[in-house]
Amino acid sequence: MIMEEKGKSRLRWGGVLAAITLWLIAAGIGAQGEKPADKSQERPDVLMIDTLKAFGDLEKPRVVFLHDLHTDALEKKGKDCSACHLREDKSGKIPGAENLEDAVKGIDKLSPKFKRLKDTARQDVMDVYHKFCIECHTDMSSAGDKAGPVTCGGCHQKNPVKSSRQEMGLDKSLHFRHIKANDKKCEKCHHEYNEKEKKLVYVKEKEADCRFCHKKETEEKRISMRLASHIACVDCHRQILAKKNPDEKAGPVKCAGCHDLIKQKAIEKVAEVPRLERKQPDTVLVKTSVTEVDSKTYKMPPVAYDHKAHEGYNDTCRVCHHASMDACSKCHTLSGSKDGQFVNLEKSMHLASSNKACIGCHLKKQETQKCAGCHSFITKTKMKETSCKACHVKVPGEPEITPKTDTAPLAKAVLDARQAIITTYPDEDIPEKVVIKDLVKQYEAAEFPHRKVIQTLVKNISENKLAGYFHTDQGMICQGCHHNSPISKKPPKCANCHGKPFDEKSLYAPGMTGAYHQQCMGCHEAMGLKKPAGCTGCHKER
Amino acid sequence: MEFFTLQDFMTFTKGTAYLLIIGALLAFPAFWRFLTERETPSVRDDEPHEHH
Amino acid sequence: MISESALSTIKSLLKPDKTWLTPFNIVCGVILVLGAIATLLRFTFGLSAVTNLTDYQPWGLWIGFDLLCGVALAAGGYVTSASCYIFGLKRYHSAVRPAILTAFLGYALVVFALHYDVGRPWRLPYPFIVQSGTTSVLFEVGGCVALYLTVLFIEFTPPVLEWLGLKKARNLVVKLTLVLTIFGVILSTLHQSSLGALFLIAPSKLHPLWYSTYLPVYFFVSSIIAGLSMVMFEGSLSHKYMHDKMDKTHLEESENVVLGFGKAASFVMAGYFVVKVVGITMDNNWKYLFTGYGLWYLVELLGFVLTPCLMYAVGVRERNLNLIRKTAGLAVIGIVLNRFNISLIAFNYHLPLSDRYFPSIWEFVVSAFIVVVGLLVFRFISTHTPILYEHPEYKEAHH
Amino acid sequence: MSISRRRFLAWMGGAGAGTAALATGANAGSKHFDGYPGSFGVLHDITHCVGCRSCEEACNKVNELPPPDKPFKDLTVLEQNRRTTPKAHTVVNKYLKPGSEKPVFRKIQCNHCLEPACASACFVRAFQKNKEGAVVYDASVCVGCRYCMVACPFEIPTYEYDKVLAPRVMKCTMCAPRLAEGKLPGCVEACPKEALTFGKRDDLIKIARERIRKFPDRYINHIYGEKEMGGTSWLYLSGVAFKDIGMREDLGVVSAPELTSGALGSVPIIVGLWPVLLTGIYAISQRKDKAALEEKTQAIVEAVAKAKKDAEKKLADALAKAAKDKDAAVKKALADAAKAKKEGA
Repeated sequence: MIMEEKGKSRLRWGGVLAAITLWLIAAGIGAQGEKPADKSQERPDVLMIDTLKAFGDLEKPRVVFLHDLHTDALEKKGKDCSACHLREDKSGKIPGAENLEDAVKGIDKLSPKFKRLKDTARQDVMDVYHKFCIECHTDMSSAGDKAGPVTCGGCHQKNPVKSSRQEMGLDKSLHFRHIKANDKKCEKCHHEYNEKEKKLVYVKEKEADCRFCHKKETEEKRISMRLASHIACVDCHRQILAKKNPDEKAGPVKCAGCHDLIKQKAIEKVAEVPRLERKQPDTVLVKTSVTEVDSKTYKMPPVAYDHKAHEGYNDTCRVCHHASMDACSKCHTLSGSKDGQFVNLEKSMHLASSNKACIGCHLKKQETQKCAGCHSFITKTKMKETSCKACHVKVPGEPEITPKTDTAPLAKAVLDARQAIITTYPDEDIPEKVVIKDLVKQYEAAEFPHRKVIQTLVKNISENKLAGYFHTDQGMICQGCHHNSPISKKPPKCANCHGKPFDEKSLYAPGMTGAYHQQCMGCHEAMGLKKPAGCTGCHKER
Repeated sequence: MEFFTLQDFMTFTKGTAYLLIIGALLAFPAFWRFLTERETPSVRDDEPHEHH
Repeated sequence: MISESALSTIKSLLKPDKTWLTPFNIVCGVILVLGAIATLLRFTFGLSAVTNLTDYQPWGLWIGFDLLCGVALAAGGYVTSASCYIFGLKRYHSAVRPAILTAFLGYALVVFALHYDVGRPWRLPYPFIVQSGTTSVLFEVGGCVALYLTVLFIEFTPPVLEWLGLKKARNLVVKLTLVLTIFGVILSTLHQSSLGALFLIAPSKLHPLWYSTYLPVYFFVSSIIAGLSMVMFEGSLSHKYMHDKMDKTHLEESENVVLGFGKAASFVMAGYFVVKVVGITMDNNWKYLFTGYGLWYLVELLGFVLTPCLMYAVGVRERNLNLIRKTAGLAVIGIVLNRFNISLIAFNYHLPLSDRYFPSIWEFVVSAFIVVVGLLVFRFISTHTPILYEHPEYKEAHH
Repeated sequence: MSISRRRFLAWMGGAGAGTAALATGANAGSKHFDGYPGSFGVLHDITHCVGCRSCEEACNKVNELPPPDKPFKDLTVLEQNRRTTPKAHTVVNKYLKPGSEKPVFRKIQCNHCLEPACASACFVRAFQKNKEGAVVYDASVCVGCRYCMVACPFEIPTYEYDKVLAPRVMKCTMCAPRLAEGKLPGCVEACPKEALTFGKRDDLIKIARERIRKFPDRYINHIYGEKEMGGTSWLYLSGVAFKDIGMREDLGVVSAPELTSGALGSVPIIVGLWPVLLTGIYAISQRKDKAALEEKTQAIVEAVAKAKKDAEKKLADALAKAAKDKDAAVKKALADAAKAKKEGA
């Protein structure tokens, strides 16, 4: 009896031990943490159906809907958009698109919503989706075609498909192509809301960027940018397609057409984009709105700004005009205003951290390889006094400026007078070679092709107008390496500041060797130079 | 005695504390004896006895 | 492990003919031989020859099992003697001696095992004779263990002295019982908790679910559980298989012991469970419960704390000694599991699996070796000296 | 402060003697220490490091460590992720941030904490933070418990597991011996790009701040080691998040000694109060026993007394009865006598 008792208990112990070992393994696995999510395929046409959010929390996971997949499937069945999108009747007219209606007869614009015009109530919307989706899916499958799911879990699930959707917008070239296609009928797209007449009207030469009004999310009286663009663009493209006119090119109607990276890149570019015709100024004298102060009290001469040139440099107006087409000083007043988020005029022009500010944008330009070699060593937090003069140039004759003064010609005068030439000292004044003997213990002395380097640097930026304005001084280019000392033909030797490393008297200056290596290697890296590589690239073996 | 690191400070204080408590450990039994030795040897107890 | 080998003790002792070739003796023999080899390797080729220890995992099975578990499971000594001599529960008296003996052997073996793990074992007394790092928790653990081992030794002498028939010495020691017991409880409180405090210094390495500022408390309280459970567990074993060695009182009392200790263990476990949950709450670690480690933590907390707690309770209500004894086994495993989690499994949780540690076969061998040595010594002493029975000349002689 | 106190309270509260909390908890906290004034350190500007391994070579040379398996010129070793070993006090690792093809190199070695965890953990004081700022190790007392390795949050100390007689803990010494001679640490001296800046820790922090100020977009705005684990003598500047180059950002700012001070602080309290508590309990339990004993004796006495009383009562009754019978008999006798007299006359 005891024997079997013992046998039992041994079994139990065995069991317990086995269990423990299992758990140990389990824990080991647990220790591994999260595995990297497997790279699932990405698509540009991923839509999230979570319409019900408008009526409160979702009960089930939102549905991932692949739009192009459906469009293509329906196409094969000879169906078009109207299979899912209802015709808008006059009552539910889409702002800004009325005149599209008449543009092409017989084609009405369609509601962007699925099988309905309005989101009336939670239950209704839900029913719409459930009824029509499932109906269609069942029909398809009964017809023996590949069809979508018909069960709750089939649609309402965490879908691995990731969205590769790219933001879309009109760059200069594409915008121009639309101008051409619509032979300058700007009103086809551009409009603004007239408070008095409570309707959308078109005002010539007041066209602005869609995004100024159409924000990320729909606000009352303003549909979101996304909605607006899809109604306007896609509908128009559809209607042109419908005309089946061979010599009339139509834009994309499928998601991928606009939002797929590759397709985006493939969009045909116009080489020479003529300037926009919107009566925008060629030149501007950037100054405080004269109502605030008059020209006598200006601390700095106002800046002559080449508006026309900058139109060329940038792809859209909103690079600078980020909120409206008005003059900067309208919101960015001298002391700052709420409309300008209290960024005052001075900041709005000089803020190094903002690409919308002159300096912020110009500093970004310094990061291009040609400039980075020198500029990656120059702090961006503090400007040289000399650089102010590059923009703040006295108007010839310093005329008094009143609210009535037409300042554009003044600006033009300044700009014409200013010239961007990059100069440096004549070759004979530039030492051809510099021999660096600091590591002669280990290596041969290093020969630094001093003149050649300078010539290359100068050549690199000779075409660069912006650089031109800031490198007018002959000695300026030298400052790239001969930093922290005033410009001069004979700058002090490196050794004057850089001696033994870790000198408490000059905390912030690295030692000689460190300084050389940081400067040379840092510059070469910033300029993406592959050679010379390795120690012996510069220092010959002994 | 000046300390520059908490580490040194604690080495010192804990060290002293250890010496202290060793002393205390030895002292306690002795004190307990002192406290109770006048009581009748029959029971080592914490309260005076009423004799009967 | 203990239970395994204990069961085989049983087997061997059941054999009617006392031949030396009992399975138990064979198993022991094998382990002893292997252990001897391991010892040789360890002290001729160094730790790297026998252990899988790395620079990431400097403490392996020998610390996790031999030290942490060894000390915890030897807590029976102070728990029993305290309940008998301090709390005046005389009816547990018969349980004291076996408990003391196990404790003494336990600690002796812990120190023995340390000689394997430590790089230069001959320097073990350095902290107390050469240079003291008083800011180290380990210093305190070392001190207490050393002292407590001495205390246990003295506490354990009476049966030996009785066996040797040295009345005077024996009576003198018995006089000291109370003082020794109090010392024992103090020292145990300190080092049982400090074993937990050892890990306070590595919050970045121990998984948040196990790391807590309460670690010392957890270790102390769980040591009480371990002590009670161990006494019941091995009590039941020796009760079954060394029956012949036990006298009337011992047999009569053992039932009380099991019921009483079972009750105590159940309630202490309830408290332990509560403070564990409090720990999670204080550090707001709920979110971790749903990770791999979280589940593992729940296994420990629910499977090896809450479950035995309730099983004990049921056992006590229904006076079901068998259930209580089984539960004791479960509780003991629970303690071992907890110590393993803290020192091996949840330690270095942040490292990739490739850098994690798993003991080498030799490490297991040495641990088993030490357990077997303990068993044999226990068997020898308990069969030859009045541990399980009272020496005829000293009946009713405790203070 | 609050941390150590909370830890302490937690522990004492559990142990059941929260009373003395403030007294001892304060030990670690209320005192503040800034480390040795003017102690040295090294600033590692990770943006400057090019992974040339010159530092590794120099370290190997000045510490007379065994030659590496692959020569220091061989940069392929950078491909796998390495850590310090008994043969290498310092290693340079290469990190490729997903997305960018520009590798980042980071040097690993002892950070020489201001409050070293290893020193706090060592029970023979084999580790010491010296006034130059180096955390130095004395093998002549080391027992080899390896608690220092458990304690080190940066996983720096390594152990000579293969040595039998005199295994040592191995780690960077910040070239303390060289510093004593007025030389630079080997790695710093060897770094061609001055990615390692040696100097007074306070100055290094100034330098680091200045670099961040001048090049806000080159550096992330954090000096690693200024506060981590109570501060370290080695400091780091980086252009990418430190966690992306294998440096833990979750170490916290509490120094190692503070982590254990609470628990250690409660030791004397327990030794002071447990004897009182336990003896108290003992005494009470004794008293209970005695009380029980007294009750028993009392009961016996009463029982005896009662028995005696009953006995006496019985006796008395018996005597009374006997007396009655007697005079009844006398009367009768007299009556008879009288009767007999009448008949005779």
